[in-house]
Amino acid sequence: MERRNFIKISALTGVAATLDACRAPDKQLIRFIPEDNLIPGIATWKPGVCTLCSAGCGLLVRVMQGDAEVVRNGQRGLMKMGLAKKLEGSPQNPVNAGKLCARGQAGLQVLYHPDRITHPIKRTGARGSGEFQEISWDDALKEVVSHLTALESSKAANSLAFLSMPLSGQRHKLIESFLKAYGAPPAVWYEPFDEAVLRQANLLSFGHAALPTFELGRADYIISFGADFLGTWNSPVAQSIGYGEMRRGRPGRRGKFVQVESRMSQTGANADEWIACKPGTEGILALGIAHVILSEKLAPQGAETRAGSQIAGWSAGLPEFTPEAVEKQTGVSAAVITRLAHEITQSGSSAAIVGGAPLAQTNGHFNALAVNALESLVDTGRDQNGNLRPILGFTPEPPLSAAEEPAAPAQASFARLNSFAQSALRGQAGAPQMLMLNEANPIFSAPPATRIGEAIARIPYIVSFGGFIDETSVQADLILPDHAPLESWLDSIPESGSLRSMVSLAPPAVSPLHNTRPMPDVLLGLAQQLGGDVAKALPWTSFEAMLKAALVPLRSHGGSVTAKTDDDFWQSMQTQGGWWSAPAAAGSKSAPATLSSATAAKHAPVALTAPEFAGAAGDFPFCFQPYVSQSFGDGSLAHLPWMQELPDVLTTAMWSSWVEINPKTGERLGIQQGDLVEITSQAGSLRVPAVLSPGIAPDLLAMPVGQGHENFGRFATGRGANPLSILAPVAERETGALAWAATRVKLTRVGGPEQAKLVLFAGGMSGFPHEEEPR
Amino acid sequence: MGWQKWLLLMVCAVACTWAMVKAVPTSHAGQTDLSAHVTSGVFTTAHPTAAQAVRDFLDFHPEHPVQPIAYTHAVHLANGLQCEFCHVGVDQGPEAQIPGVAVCMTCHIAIDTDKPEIKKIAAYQARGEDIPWVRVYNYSDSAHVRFNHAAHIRAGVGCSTCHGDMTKQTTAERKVDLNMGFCVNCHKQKQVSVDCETCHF
Amino acid sequence: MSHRWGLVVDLDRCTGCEACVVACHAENNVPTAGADQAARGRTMQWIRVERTWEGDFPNPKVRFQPVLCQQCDNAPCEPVCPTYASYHTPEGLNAQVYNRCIGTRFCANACPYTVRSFNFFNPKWEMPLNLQLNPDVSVRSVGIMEKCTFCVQRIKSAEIQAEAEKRELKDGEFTTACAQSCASTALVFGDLNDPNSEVSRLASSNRSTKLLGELGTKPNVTYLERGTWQDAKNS
Amino acid sequence: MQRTAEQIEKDLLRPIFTSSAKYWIAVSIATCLLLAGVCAFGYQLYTGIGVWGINSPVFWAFDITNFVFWIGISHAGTLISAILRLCNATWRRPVTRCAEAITVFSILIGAAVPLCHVGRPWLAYWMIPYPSQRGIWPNFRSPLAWDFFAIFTYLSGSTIFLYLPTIPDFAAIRDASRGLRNKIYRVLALGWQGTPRQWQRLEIAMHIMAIAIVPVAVSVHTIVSWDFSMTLVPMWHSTIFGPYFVIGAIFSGIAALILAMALLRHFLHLEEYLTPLHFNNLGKLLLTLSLLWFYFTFAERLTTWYGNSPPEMDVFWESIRQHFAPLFWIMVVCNFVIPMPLLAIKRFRTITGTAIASCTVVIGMWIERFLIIVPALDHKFLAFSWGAYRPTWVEDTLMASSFGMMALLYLLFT
Repeated sequence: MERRNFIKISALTGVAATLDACRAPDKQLIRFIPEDNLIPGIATWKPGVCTLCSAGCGLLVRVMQGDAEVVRNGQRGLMKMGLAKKLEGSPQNPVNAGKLCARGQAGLQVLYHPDRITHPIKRTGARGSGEFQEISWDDALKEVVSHLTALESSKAANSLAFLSMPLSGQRHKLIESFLKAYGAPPAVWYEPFDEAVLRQANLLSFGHAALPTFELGRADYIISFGADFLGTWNSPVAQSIGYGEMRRGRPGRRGKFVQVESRMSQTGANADEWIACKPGTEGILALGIAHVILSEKLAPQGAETRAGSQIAGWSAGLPEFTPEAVEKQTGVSAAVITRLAHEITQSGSSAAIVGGAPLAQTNGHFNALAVNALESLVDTGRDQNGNLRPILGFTPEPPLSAAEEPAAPAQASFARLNSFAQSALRGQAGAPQMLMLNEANPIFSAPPATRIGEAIARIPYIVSFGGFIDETSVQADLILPDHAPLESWLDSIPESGSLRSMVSLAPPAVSPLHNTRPMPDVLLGLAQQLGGDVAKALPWTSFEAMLKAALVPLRSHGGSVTAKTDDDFWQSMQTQGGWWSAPAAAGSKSAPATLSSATAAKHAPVALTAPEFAGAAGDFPFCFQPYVSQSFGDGSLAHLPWMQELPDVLTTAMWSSWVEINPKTGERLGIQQGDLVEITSQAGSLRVPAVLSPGIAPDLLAMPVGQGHENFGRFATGRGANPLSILAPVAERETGALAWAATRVKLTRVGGPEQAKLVLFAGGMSGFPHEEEPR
Repeated sequence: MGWQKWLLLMVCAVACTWAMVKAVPTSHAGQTDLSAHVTSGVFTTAHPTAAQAVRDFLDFHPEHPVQPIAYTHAVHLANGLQCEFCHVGVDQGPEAQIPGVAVCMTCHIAIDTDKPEIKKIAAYQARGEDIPWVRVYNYSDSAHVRFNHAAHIRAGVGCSTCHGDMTKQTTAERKVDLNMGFCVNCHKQKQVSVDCETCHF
Repeated sequence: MSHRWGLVVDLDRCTGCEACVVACHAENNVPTAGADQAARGRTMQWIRVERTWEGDFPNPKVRFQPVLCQQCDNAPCEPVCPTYASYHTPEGLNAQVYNRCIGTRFCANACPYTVRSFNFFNPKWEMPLNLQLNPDVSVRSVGIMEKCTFCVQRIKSAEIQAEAEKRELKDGEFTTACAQSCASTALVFGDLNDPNSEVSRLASSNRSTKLLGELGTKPNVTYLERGTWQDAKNS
Repeated sequence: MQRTAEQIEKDLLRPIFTSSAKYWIAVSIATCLLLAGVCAFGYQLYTGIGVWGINSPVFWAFDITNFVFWIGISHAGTLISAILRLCNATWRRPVTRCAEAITVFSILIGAAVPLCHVGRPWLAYWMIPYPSQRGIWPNFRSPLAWDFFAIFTYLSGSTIFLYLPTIPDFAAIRDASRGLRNKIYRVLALGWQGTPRQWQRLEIAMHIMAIAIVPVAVSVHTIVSWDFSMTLVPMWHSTIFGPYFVIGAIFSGIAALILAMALLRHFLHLEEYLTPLHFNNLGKLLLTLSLLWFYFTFAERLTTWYGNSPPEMDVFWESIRQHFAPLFWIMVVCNFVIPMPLLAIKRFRTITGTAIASCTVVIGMWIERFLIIVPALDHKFLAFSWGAYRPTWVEDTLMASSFGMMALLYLLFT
């Protein structure tokens, strides 16, 4: 009898054990009353604005009802709410016309990222230790206000610094006017790859301190000098749309596309003809082509263009740029130069584009002006009526009452950052006492030689608005997490991509998941609490009110939105995702005048300038060229798993960083695919796997930017290396922009694939053992 | 006579398995419920417990789960309410809304406010909470079924075909065993597609 | 009229931007494998952009080619599946019925294009990343083979919509996620049975080829070969 | 000298009633291996088949290799004993029993492997055609479905084939034993009395089975080969796979048989019953098959090389020159270079000689299966998606345990 009981019991326990092994802690969450009444299973499409790069594409956000874990008045719970499920391009939007790039679509993961800061936090540990504790919004704001008032009362209002990624539209205006009213110096807008050089050059050449808009769809011949216009440069989606048209959009007409660069980019890979030229000599090549055109009188239109007048010896036909002379400097054969000149002028409408590495040389300004001059010479396409209608145009400013951009281009962000760092390091009167930080990450993306990290560490009090902990925001004393873009009011004024003047606008697509608050509202709130001039300058109670006040005046300018009343206008502008003017007709602001007008230049013509590099060619035999990553942009998207697992289209590498080496170079130095190599410059050194690529010059090393984060969420931290960390702080001569392609390095093999751990998509399994992931 | 001992052991084991599988309250509630699949902040398709897996494999569902509010379909339908009044969207799209506090209170702000169950609902609303209904009808995720209510209603399939006669039910009961055979038979009778990808994708 | 869904890939337009890859991940709940699994060759991509180098510096040539399930009319993956998890639908799709799949992986071996992805583990989404999951598409679990479905959920909802409005489907009324995101319009999706559809027009171009056509798999995906500047006139 | 029936009986039944320490050690080792395998499988079941080294594009590797290998081994018994029986080779008698046992057991293992290898083993029963509310049947166009039927038929067939001739022996044990054991053997003996009529019936039954089992055996491995040759995969898509696999199967089968016999002979001291004659004859068989195997391998490679279609040549060079070259040449050595002299030269065709030869052949044949599967998969048509394969401990364990299982079953059988 006892035995049987024993058996029963043992059986019971055994079965129980096997069955309820690995039981998960079942969480008992309360349910909140839904804030929106959506119909389950039916998708609603809401407008949005993509903020992941400066192009400012319009979005359609697919919103469906789902159960989300949210925080409402301090309590966690489940709520049926509209959830963004997919990002598509907005079909009406003139820039991206219903299309969206890979990075843009990954914006979804910014919203749902597991490492988002979900509530205000206050530093508890040492600076940069990453030890924070939760703090209520009220206390947090009180703290900020007290610091601000303290500064004011101690007559040190000018020692408030604001460091932010470049913003467009009303956010920009809000911050600037906040600082102005408070009495602080203007904000430090920082991005590692800014276009100051190009804007400066365009101002001189064409009278527009802005990025160009190319109507590639109409082009028969495109010659691009280093511009990755299909991948990362300027407005990639708009340009890709045009490129498709140029290729196969017009039956019987297929444009030719020539790419001039020293490392084959994704764009270059699509070129009909890819021309390798020595780094920094692109401008010389451009003038070489111009020389042939001028001397052989190939151009229908006179050479007396405004852009041309920026180049010394232009009117004389650029005597010193004979193909032979140019061949010596650029390494491109004279025959090719002559042929290009003929091809360009023979085809209907041609365009010359410059961007990327050529502008990031010490002579970037010269390169830009040179290519602009060539552009103005060859871009002589005509429309059906035979009127001159160039491919190049400029997006007119939207007719907003306030906040016109200054005609002169803003100072190069690198220069701004430098002076900011210097003043902080000098630490005398006027040195920043308090820093407001918004999504800029200079500690990661500025060359260490700028000592920006040190400078920021010197600042007594730092408030950060960013939604993520990164290398810079981890230094903050207080973090007031911003909403994710899809949770906030968005507006943007695209600088290029369409020839219509535009303002993109979108209300929040989803209600907030976490206990965060939008940065603009926080600033406005602070303004109210500070009172005085600040409150007067920013009278609005919410960012929405501010947007409305700023944008409703557009109603009088016609354009895409027509409405009886201001409120109707405001509503339909939201539903449409913005306002844009009627299509620009030929002869309007963007039309040929800018190209051909021979108005005298304010600026002395530039003569041939050769690039200079940091580091002697003897000790550092290779030019080092970081490039904007197709997946990570300037590195600010490295925390998104979709982007990490997106194979780089040329090397098929993912979840890692790499350096591209010409196979011959590899052979010479005994470096195999996937080996670990060390790259050393004057400024420092890093270790990274090698990828042998036929698309790069033997004397050049190229490396994508974006990996090598030390503190940027679970997916990016401790992965790969950061090429910006070994850049010498070289500046472009004219504009002071960061010459990120002007560093020389040396290369040595330090290990095999086992150490390098390069993950390639092509070829399946990598040839090295991997530690098992706990699952 | 040792073999009897072993037989007994076997019987016990089987019985226990069965008991466990039946006993453990199901937290399995369709694709959108987080608690179904959450293990330590990671959403995965793995079953949280072995019991869950067995239950899923044997396709067990609780016939009559206990609901937070002792709602009676019978009474409401008798009073002339239509299904889609509360279950919004059932005739427009794939899913049917499970009504929240707001829907109840549209009427019960005035009607039967003194009844205990109504008081409960009012209390929920006062706390800013919604009623944590337990889902009754659903396909297990491993069925990979995509069902569209609206299309079936348009085809003239009555609610009761799949949900039983609600006029005789208090809180919803799983009257009909919605296995694949059930669907396929109906599709065959009505001569509509029985292609797998009509429902499975 | 029954449909025959097809896709045209214009290699002359494709820029290798991989927007289609991310679009597919977002639309179809395709999980990310993570670095370790990726290194083991277990990334899941229903559409991938293949890149081939020809020639050396200074004249390297690169060719981008998006490769997805070719939805063959004569599919090698179908007859080998012992449970009918992989079979041919009346609309000419190679369906993959997840709940019927027992994971023999025979179809993936038989597929000459290697476009089938297998769930070696239960997929994971670090919360709240799971909120991005598309409710119209099942989330596949361990041991299941999956692949491009031509966004069948979009096809179905469009068909149901058209049925509700008692009308025929219009060309371009809906498209696949990859085609929708493709900025240079390299991907065009549509009904090959409709002679006036954009996709039929393109598929009949003189540049059109099939991937591994010599195997006789009769793909419903057509590739338009890259042209050159010279031959532009006669395209 | 003549041995009396009693003595023979005593000798042969000895192991059944008395078991040596060695025996138990062997059993325990085998059991451990088996258990290890079970644990490994449990782990795989719990975490997912990703704990294997398989990946995209190499979706099959050790699993199917083992499957083909064991099904191959299974051709030892039935075929041999059946053929030998049909052509009345008198020396065969002692051999048959071992052979048939090997057959049954290795089929069991071979059948178990595919069940473990699927992604969702708990649904493997969908391979069985049975009426369900779903109204779906297996896909009868799929070679895997054919496999299922072929193997099932072969299993049941060879079980009967093994069982029939054992009936008299069961009877013998029944009469010699008591207690529970007696009960069991009474059931198994089907009331055998040894009357002439029973003997005659048995003989007829055996003949029918012998004739029936040969085509089945041949078909089984032909069908297994169709798993590969029915696809488009380069180097799989081959017409000679049918006979190639059958030959390979018999080849490895006989090798396994010789090994088993050698071991039995050594451990159970059956020197008088398993004489050098048996090994000599089986050795000759093995020799023939080794030659045949070489011919087929050569022919297969030759046709590929001559056909010279690019995708096939990729695999071709991959397997004989590049990544898999070492394995390939080991295989050739094991299956041909070593066995040849050992078996061809009469002086070497001793028990040890044949045993060694069989040993290498068994190894070689396992490698052959591996080389058929993996190189083809990781060099499929599109070079972009080429891959590589490395087994994990789980796969190693499972393979080891399959051998463990074989050993265990065989030990328990003796």
